[in-house]
Amino acid sequence: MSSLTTPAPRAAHRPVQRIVEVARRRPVGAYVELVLAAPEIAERTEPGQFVAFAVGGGTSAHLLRRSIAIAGAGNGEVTVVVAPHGPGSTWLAGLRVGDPVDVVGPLGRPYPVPAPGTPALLVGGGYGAAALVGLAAHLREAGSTVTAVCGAASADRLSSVDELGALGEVVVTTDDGSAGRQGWVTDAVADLVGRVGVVYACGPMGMLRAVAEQATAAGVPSYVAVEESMACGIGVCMTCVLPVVGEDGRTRFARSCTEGPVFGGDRVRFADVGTLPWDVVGADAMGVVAP
Amino acid sequence: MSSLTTPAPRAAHRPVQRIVEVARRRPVGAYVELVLAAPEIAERTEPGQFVAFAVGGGTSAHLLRRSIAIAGAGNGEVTVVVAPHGPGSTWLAGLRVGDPVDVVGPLGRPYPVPAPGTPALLVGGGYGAAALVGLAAHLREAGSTVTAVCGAASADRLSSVDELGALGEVVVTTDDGSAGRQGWVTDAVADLVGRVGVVYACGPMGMLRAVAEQATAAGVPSYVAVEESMACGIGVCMTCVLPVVGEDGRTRFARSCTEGPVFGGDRVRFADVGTLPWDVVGADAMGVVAP
Amino acid sequence: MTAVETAVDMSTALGWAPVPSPVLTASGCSANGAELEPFVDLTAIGAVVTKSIQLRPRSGRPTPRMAETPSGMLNSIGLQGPGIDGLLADDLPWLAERGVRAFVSIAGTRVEDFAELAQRLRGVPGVLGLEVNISCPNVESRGEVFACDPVAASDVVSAVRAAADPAQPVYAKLSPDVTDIVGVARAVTDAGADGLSMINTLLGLVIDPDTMRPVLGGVTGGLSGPAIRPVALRCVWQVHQALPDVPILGMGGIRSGLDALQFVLAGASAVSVGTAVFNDPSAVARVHDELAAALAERGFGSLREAVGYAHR
Amino acid sequence: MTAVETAVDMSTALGWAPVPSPVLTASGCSANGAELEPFVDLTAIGAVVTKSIQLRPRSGRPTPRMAETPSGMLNSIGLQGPGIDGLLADDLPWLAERGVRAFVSIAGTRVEDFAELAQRLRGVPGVLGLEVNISCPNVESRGEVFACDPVAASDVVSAVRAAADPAQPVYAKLSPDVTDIVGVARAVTDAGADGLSMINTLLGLVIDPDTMRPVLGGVTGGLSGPAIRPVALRCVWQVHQALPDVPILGMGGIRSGLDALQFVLAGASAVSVGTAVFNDPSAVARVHDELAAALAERGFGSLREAVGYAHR
Ligand SMILES: Cc1cc2nc3c(=O)[nH]c(=O)nc-3n(C[C@H](O)[C@H](O)[C@H](O)COP(=O)(O)OP(=O)(O)OC[C@H]3O[C@@H](n4cnc5c(N)ncnc54)[C@H](O)[C@@H]3O)c2cc1C
Ligand SMILES: Cc1cc2nc3c(=O)[nH]c(=O)nc-3n(C[C@H](O)[C@H](O)[C@H](O)COP(=O)(O)OP(=O)(O)OC[C@H]3O[C@@H](n4cnc5c(N)ncnc54)[C@H](O)[C@@H]3O)c2cc1C
Ligand SMILES: Cc1cc2nc3c(=O)[nH]c(=O)nc-3n(C[C@H](O)[C@H](O)[C@H](O)COP(=O)(O)O)c2cc1C
Ligand SMILES: Cc1cc2nc3c(=O)[nH]c(=O)nc-3n(C[C@H](O)[C@H](O)[C@H](O)COP(=O)(O)O)c2cc1C
Ligand code: FES
Ligand code: FES
Repeated sequence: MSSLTTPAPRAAHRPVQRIVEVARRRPVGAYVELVLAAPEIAERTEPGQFVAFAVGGGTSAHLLRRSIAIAGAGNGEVTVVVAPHGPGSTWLAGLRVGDPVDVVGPLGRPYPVPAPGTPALLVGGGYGAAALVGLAAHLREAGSTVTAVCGAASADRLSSVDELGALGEVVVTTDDGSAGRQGWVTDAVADLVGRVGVVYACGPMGMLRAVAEQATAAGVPSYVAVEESMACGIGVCMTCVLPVVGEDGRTRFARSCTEGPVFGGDRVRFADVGTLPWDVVGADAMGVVAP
Repeated sequence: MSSLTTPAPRAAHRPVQRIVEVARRRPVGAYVELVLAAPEIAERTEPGQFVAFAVGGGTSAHLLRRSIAIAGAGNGEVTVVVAPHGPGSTWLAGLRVGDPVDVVGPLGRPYPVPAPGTPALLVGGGYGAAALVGLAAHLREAGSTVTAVCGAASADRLSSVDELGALGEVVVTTDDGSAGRQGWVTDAVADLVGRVGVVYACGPMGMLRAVAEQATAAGVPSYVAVEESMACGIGVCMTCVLPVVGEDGRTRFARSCTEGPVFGGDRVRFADVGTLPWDVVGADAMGVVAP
Repeated sequence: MTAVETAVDMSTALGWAPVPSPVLTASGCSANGAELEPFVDLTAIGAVVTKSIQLRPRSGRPTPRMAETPSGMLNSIGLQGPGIDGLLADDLPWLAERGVRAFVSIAGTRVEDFAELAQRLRGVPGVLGLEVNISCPNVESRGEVFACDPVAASDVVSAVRAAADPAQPVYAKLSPDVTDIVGVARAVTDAGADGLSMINTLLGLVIDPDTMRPVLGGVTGGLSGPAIRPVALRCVWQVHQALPDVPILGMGGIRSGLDALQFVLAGASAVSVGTAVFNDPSAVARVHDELAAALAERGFGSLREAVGYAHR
Repeated sequence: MTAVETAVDMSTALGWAPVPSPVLTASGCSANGAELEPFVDLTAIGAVVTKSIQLRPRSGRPTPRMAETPSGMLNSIGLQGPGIDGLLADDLPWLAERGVRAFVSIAGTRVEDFAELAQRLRGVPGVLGLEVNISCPNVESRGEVFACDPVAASDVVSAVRAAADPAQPVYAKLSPDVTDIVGVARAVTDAGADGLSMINTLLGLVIDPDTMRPVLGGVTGGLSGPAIRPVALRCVWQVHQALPDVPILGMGGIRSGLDALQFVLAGASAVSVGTAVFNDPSAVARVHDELAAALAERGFGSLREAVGYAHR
């Protein structure tokens, strides 16, 4: 099977590391939106990239950076939407205006943009929708019509519906029906995928897999931003890998921080994430034999 | 040589552990004064006791509590004066109004009070003076005249001069002459020790030693609040010991958190702190032999 | 915390000695119990593991005796204590009067010392059992620590088992500073240990950047606290894997109920909370409650069902 | 930071190979260097210690490959890498073109593998020397790790020393998971090691409270970061004490210049910064600057004067 996608190219700019201040903070449903005064990161950002925060301040027992997608970049500011989950994201969500935070970014490869005018479907799960706002604006400028699907478990876990609505049609789905259509994003995607030339998705792995499979089945190229556990975010630790099919058709353990987080939806071997398939390059040296 | 002091008795109340809020915060020279809304600690406090704070919040790499003398207790509030030094005290000094902090107290033995009316000399070094304010008030109520000496390296490291001044005469000394008389507290103590019936001191170990020696030489009982490195503050870790002469005349490694921090100035073997003298009870089992 | 039905049967045993809670203090981290009374109901916890006692009173080492380290601490107390006479005269009666179970930690520098201590503790009221501290890196006689040599460790354990009250289970406390902890575990259980306490501190060092000398007078000290938890868990896992029938008292960096749960799942049938008590004097009781809630949330009806569950 | 005259001579050597800075990356914690370029002047640091390379390309282990732990982390990467051909074709030329010194870490599961790797690296431009990873607890062949057996460790080191370019110093990287690290150090230096890298990670385990199974597919993993710093320092101290003439590349939890200073005072003539890079990508350069300032403040004219100073 030949691929519908080419691997996402590197970003135009290198990342920087800065200690920046929280300029604004706003609770949004179950999330917290932080706006950082970070001009050098803002000016380098392309849609799909992320930043990595050091968490816990000077007394912290948490050494590893937390990766958060960039939900907006402009006017010298970078916006992120944080879902309080464990200690690190809870600390981030508790930052106050004026607090300093150490951030590295922009990181990762941006979403590749299609031929001008290609109609695009953007699918965001939970806070994942926030990461699609910059892309939507970018596509609109390039003449694409943008349709977005925002899904979440419940209304309070939706994000960026208004921002995406300003840039195109938005379909909302919630598992519990507390907002929009009851059901999963895939229900909406099934109706829409036939009308577009490219699909972009950001959200939990299960959703990415389903959307990528829908797009591929429909013969539409898709790009997904994966969320693998990352220790460094800059490509030096090798903790964030997943099996990805390269241009040569061979599968490698690719780092989702520097070779992703954006991958062709038909290149990620979702079913094999967390396993070591025998046909991954170098699996033989690990003692895994072909069946 | 018979002792001028009897060991300080236990406090009347047991400590409690509470998560309390910072009610007020005020920079005072090089220090920060924190007022905590902590009624259950305030009502139990006697002069000379201290509290122990957990530092760094939920993400902290710093496990050990930080001991801080109680500078005031009343109206449901406990006041402390913090000198930012290492990570823990710097974190404490950076707390903001409304922030929660986990505190255990009141801890340690209070200053024993003399026969009513006994004129008293209170000697505070740096932030140590803060810990004497409650004692000064207590002594005044019991009919003592109170004279205080507050000393520090420089004017910005003095504390509680006004509070002590409201309760008696205060002599100020600074090493650099930036406030009061230039010189050490011992210069002032030398002039005053002959006129009093008891001396109390709180401050750095070198100062405590000098003041205790002055008092003892003058035949005046003295009580000093020592500042030994403490891991727990509640008597369970045995890290905070120093050689103290007991009522039986034998020296033991006494825990400064539960058997102190207040000790008779003539009972602490200052010269032997940080060593293991052969005549400490149990030194023989450590292989130390009498010379 | 969400309200959870916590009707989990938390009872367990130290060897054959039943205890109502699997959460104990750790030797040397709660003195002999009394100081925790304002913060914890001592009769409700599994047991107070007393500070390792030797034959004679000991002053312990000079200060500084500790250094804070990232998520842990280094200590070199040198087993300060009243000696067995003091323990028998004061501390054990205090605990027994209140109905607090004591698990008495004994230490020595010669095999005979250990045996004599065990002998002295026969039939003492409230003494549930003995923990044999063969792994303390702080005692004066540095040389090789008993726990680092399977033969020396076995000699101590068999002498203690022979001298001790047959009603009192004997736990050997192992050091992680060995190439093969399973080998040591096997040797001491063959020598008669009824259970294993794991782990004691790791040997560590901190240099004071101001004096440019080791912080501790004894140069090295014992590293404890959450920093060492993954090492402790690994030791418990390996030993339970090799010796599934040997009861394990797990410890090393336990601070929360979920930490304790990890030890239970790895194979510990009881746990000690040590350094965390310095951070939170009510930690022993809190860990019990959190562990009970965590077991209930996961559908366990009893603690026993969860012991070693991660190996299945 | 206060302005301090930092005209300290920071030059040192790895064996006989001179380097302008005593601060290096740590193997496996900075990939092969390129990713750090946006954050650090790679030509100014002591060297890039490359990720341990084996003969063949390796996929490494499946995810999850890490767990965060208090002040540290557990990893089980499984030595993912391009194999020696890839390293020679891509990474080493990239470094050499830029004038970045490479200290190449080699790993294998048989003595001959190590020797072949050393052979392949003879005379390669920019390769300053070799670090022999005999202590990685993550390789597939679990059994006993080379580094835990003085004889097996010596076999590897003598084979590597014999096969390697005589111009390239050979450092043996030791594991702390042994009863007697001085014994291993002595054995490998007798076998021809020109220096020692200390320490590799400690074997640890974390259990996921949700799945109730070990987090890592390989069950155990390697513990690193500030949590282990006191153990690392103790190892450096003990080995320098016993073998004062053997150069030591110290590592384990170094995050600041004062941390690095502790290792230098304990006896390390150079240091590697590993896990701290994940927290701060500019850590290697920052540690150099902070160390230079700390040495100046303490009146040292050169790094060399401070090596082992705490033993005096
Ligand atoms: C490219 C990318 C973009 C992301 N964007 C966002 C976003 O916009 N908003 C948001 O709220 N979250 C986002 N996440 C997830 C976020 O990084 C994790 O929720 C967070 O790291 C969890 O840290 P913790 O301390 O709260 O939880 P813990 O579970 O305690 O974290 C423990 C460790 O695991 C890692 N980890 C745990 N979960 C994840 C995860 N889902 N992804 C990556 N690492 C994880 C942490 O970094 C940490 O090292 C993103 C993740 C990635 C990889
Ligand atoms: C009874 C008592 C009363 C005190 N009262 C005050 C006060 O009113 N105001 C104030 O600013 N400080 C006071 N201190 C000192 C204060 O506890 C220390 O400055 C503080 O613990 C240092 O912690 P750190 O993290 O800032 O420094 P670090 O040096 O990083 O601390 C490392 C470790 O050493 C311990 N430690 C370091 N210095 C001291 C010290 N001087 N005393 C005890 N432990 C120490 C810390 O608790 C910690 O465990 C008092 C200490 C004691 C024992
Ligand atoms: C200050 C201190 C004193 C200790 N004293 C003893 C002791 O006397 N006997 C003993 O067997 N272990 C002693 N230990 C080790 C603990 O019992 C425990 O094994 C170790 O600290 C690991 O657990 P933790 O991380 O919960 O503290 C001591 C530990 C500390 C921190
Ligand atoms: C993610 C990761 C990967 C590592 N890979 C290697 C490796 O390939 N070879 C090796 O010798 N050490 C490896 N190590 C060990 C480090 O080089 C270092 O010895 C150890 O982490 C202690 O230093 P630190 O605390 O500064 O990280 C690795 C460590 C980590 C955290
Ligand atoms: S997160 Fe470290 S390599 Fe990707
Ligand atoms: S500080 Fe723990 S016993 Fe005094």
